[in-house]
Amino acid sequence: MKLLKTLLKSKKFIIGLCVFLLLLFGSLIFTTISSHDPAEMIGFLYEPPSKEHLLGTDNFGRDVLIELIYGMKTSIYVGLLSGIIATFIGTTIGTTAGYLGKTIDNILNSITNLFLVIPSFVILILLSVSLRSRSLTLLAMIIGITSWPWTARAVRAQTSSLKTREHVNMAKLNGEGYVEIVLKEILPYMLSYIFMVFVLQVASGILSEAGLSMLGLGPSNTISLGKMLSWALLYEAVRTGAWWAFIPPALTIAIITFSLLYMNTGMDEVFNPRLRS
Amino acid sequence: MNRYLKYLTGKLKWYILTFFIAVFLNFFLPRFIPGNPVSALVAQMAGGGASSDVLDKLYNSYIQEFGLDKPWYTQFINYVLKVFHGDLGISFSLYPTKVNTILSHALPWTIALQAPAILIGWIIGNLLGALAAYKKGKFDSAFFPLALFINSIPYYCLAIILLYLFGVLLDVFPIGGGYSMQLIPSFSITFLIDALKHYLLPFFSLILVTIGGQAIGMREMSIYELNTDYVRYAKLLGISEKKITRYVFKNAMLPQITGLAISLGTMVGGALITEIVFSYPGIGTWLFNGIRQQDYPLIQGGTLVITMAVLLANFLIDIVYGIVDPRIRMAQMEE
Amino acid sequence: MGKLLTVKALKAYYKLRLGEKLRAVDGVSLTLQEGEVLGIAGESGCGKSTLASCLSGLFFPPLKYQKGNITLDGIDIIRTDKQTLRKSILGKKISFIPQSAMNALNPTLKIEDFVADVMQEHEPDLSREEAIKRAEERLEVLSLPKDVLKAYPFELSGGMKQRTIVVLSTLMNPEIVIADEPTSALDVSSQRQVIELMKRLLQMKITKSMIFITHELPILRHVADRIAIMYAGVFLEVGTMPQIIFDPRHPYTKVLMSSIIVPEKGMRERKLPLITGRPPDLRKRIKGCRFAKRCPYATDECRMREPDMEETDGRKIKCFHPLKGKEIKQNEVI
Amino acid sequence: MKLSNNTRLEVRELTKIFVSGRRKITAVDQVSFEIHEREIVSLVGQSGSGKTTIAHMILNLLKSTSGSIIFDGKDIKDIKKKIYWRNVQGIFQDPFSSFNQFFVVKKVLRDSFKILDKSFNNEEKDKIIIKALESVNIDPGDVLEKYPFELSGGQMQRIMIARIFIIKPKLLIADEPTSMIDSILRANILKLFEKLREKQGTSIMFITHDIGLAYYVSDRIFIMHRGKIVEAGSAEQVIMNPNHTYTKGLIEDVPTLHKEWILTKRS
Repeated sequence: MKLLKTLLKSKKFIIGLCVFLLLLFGSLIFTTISSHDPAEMIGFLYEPPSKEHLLGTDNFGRDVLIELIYGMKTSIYVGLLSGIIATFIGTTIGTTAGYLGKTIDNILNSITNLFLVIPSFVILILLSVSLRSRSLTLLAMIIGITSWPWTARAVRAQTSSLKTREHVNMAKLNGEGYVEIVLKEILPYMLSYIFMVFVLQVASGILSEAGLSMLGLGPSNTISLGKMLSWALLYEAVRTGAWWAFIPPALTIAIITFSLLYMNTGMDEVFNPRLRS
Repeated sequence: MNRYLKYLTGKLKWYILTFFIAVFLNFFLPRFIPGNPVSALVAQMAGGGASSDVLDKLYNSYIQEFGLDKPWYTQFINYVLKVFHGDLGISFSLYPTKVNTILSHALPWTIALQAPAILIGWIIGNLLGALAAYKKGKFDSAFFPLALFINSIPYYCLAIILLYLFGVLLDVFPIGGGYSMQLIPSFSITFLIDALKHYLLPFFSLILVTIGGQAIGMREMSIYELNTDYVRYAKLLGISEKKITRYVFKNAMLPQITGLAISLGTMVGGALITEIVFSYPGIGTWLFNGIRQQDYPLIQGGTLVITMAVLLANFLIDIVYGIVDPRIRMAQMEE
Repeated sequence: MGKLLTVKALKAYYKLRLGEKLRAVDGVSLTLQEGEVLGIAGESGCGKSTLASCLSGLFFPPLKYQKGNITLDGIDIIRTDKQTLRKSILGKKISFIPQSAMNALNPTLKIEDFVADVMQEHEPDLSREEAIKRAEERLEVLSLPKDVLKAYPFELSGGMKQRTIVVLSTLMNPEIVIADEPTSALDVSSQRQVIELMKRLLQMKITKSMIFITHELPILRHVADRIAIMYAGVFLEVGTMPQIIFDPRHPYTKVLMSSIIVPEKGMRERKLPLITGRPPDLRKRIKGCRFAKRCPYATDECRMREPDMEETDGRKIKCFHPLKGKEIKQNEVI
Repeated sequence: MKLSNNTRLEVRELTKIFVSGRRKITAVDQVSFEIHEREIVSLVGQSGSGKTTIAHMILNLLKSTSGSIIFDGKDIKDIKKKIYWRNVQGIFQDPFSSFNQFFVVKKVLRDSFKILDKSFNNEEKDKIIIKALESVNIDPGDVLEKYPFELSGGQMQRIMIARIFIIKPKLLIADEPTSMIDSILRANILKLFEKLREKQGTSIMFITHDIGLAYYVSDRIFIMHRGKIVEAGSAEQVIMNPNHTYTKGLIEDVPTLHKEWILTKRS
């Protein structure tokens, strides 16, 4: 509650949040009530924007605007799910390693460092290559599984400093166990930080999906913003000047990530007042 | 110095272990691919007209050639041995070209594209970031959101937009490739000018993103440093702004150096998609081709080169950073 | 003995996030004579450190100047332009020993490089070598090891670092040194060494006067000539060291003095004063005497009107009902 | 003061070695002492002397490397932690970080019932909490629904002592309990420790760097230096007639009101 109240003081956070929620709910509501099939070919190849098709058609003669809205939904879905997975894994590993210390810490820390050094995009490519069919959820899981190490490292550092706090000792003297202490005495102190990390993970999940899609490793049988870009490149939209096929998805990705980063900046200013000059 | 060496060998051991695990992943993951890439390859090579007898023979010879008939651990050992001899195998899709050959032709293009963009972008970005932190006020409040916006446009989106604006709409730059099709790579003036024309657009798309990211990082570090106790004490002793700025800049710079080393390390794999957008003949474009044609020697080779570059860069960071920052040097010695 | 430093009705506040003002220094006047050590004592949050940093005339944000004058050797510090202040006053006429010694030095700069920077700032013609040589001589005079110059800050122990800072701050022979809790992070033996070093600088006339800010009264007993007691942004009592330590008149000073616990004879039999409550919130306007709420002698008058600072017997007291009596009675409980 | 000679806690050759990488640091080195029933002792040392490590080992928050701690005749290794903590409790230096800042005082105090063997419903708990707060001179209505950051350091430390009035342990380890509290409020806190002993017969061990404080409150004092206890004895004897050179130097370094402190002739 206190957290929320302080956050609402930040203009940057509110602007970022509003833009993000607008895009999320806009696409959710549209895709539920509309009867359009985004894969339906309703016109010829690369028809320029017109009254019927506000953003024209793509290489298969599909309506770009409708694709864009569906693509936005999938991209945000992948981002949120991978963000949740990455944040969850990172926080669990980080708190366990940081709190328990010793051998368990050594093992978990080595694993984390390993994942930090081997570029996650490489693992992402190798994993995606190994899968013939890539559903959205599977893709989001893979992205989540490859992007937790930074979170784990930071959470571990914070946990090992928080666990020496006196209220943690107090909780021990009250007879509380490991899980209770982590949940009650340590996690609340990192909540703001974890939330910030989560927002960043969502943004990076969206970018990873788009990147993979452009490498030809995107989700199967689904429209995403990255796949729209990938089609536009493969089918010469750029060369033929069909700007409506790639500028809108590119800008949409940029706006989503910008809104998330702006939220993050706002939170950073609220939680780390030192940055306010 | 002895202890420093000890520290370094310790680090080295760790990197070697990491390398082995990376090789293992690299070898193993693509083997999960359902279906048999060789049959796809054979079908592709033979076209539609060959008899099943011919296809079978071709199939078996490929299986043997790539060693796919042996158990996986034998394949793995062979793979590791080959990797250590610098042999990354033979490409499926461009049979019988060696993966080494493909990648060694691609690598210079990637590095030539990335290294200058990272270095120059890093310098400009850091200067701008420090300036924003130092000037504050109007400059900062105009500069910061702009930098943040540029930084949050994914680099490949920016690439596409630039490509369209300057390549198609204004038609001042070529829209793809590293050089014109009709030219043969050489060190002639015509070729170099042509290559430069192809170079500028991808270069700008990369440098803009680097500037944005570095500037934000540097601004934050500088603001942090400007609020430290040592800056206040220096001010109280009458030290000039100029000197204090120098202190702050140096200390804020140290983490940025790591940033530079990391970007240089991830350089090989850092702009795969920019290359794809511009059909630039670097690692990214080849990896893209490999993925589309399920050419896994090529995919493995590409990802391995990327991983090795990152490991190497990280190791270099450990060495250099230990020398540059006295605090770290001390901490390392004590370990 | 002339007046070196005069502060008149100084007010400064911190600008808080929601536009609130925290009036940390709320009308302080003081004078510092040449050759004198003035102690400023008070508990955490009373504004004593803020007062110290005001004296530099720099007002680091979010601290803001509101009112009043600071005059040093006839120079109006607040209205002097920043360049002159920096070049000819800070570090040269008036110098500071900061509270957070642990972080007061640039971690990536060797002490000798900082020495050169400080001295060349005030004597542009000085070469680096000469500056370092002078610093070496200074260390020798004070019988401190010369090799600290070659060290990085993190290579020094806490006590050594603080002594180094004392030397750095006095390199230019400043007339006034302002020491803000210079020993509060140190153990007792380092504390004593730092304070002895500061005393020696005064005796050798390297520095002329000092303002010593601390919450530890037993230290002031040995260091200060005069003591000012600060509470909630103002001085409540100012007098000579013996007056304040052994014969306090303001009820707050009295409570403060009788709360002192030191390892000496009779201490175990002494009864300590039991008082509760906390100082007023400096974000709000305070009506009446600032100590009234906790003061056992407070009357309605105290709660309604703030007393003025009045001078009697060479001491100043801000109280309607000052206490009388000469010695601290051992068993007196307020 | 009636002192019984029954030993409450006995520490025998207690040692703690911290290992970090290849370096070994002996924080506590073969320390032995005992604390009697209803006794107040102080363990005095400078930072890094190992005094807090001892406190953590006695509180069973940290395992010793060797040696033993015997409580009421039983090695604490053989006592269930929950049962041990019913009998041995702690108060720490920083009242601000002793509280979980996300919970109100009522919740913090209710949590302390977890260690007791009897179960209480919230109503019963609150009755006991109110009584405990009154024992430490705090108006319950003032604090129960408040968050730690709305309270002063002195209030919080008194609430921590109220927690001890609830648990009623036989031994209390107080690690620098007044070092972050304004000196004019210190007496309040010290008075409460005295009350704990009078009312509940609690033995108290102060861990402190403040020699004056140790002298003022303790029956006996142990002086610690580099992991070892260099001098032990009654407060009067250790402080007024120290034997060990380290103790002598330490006491000399503390400024008092009536003895000259600065040796200006030293050069």
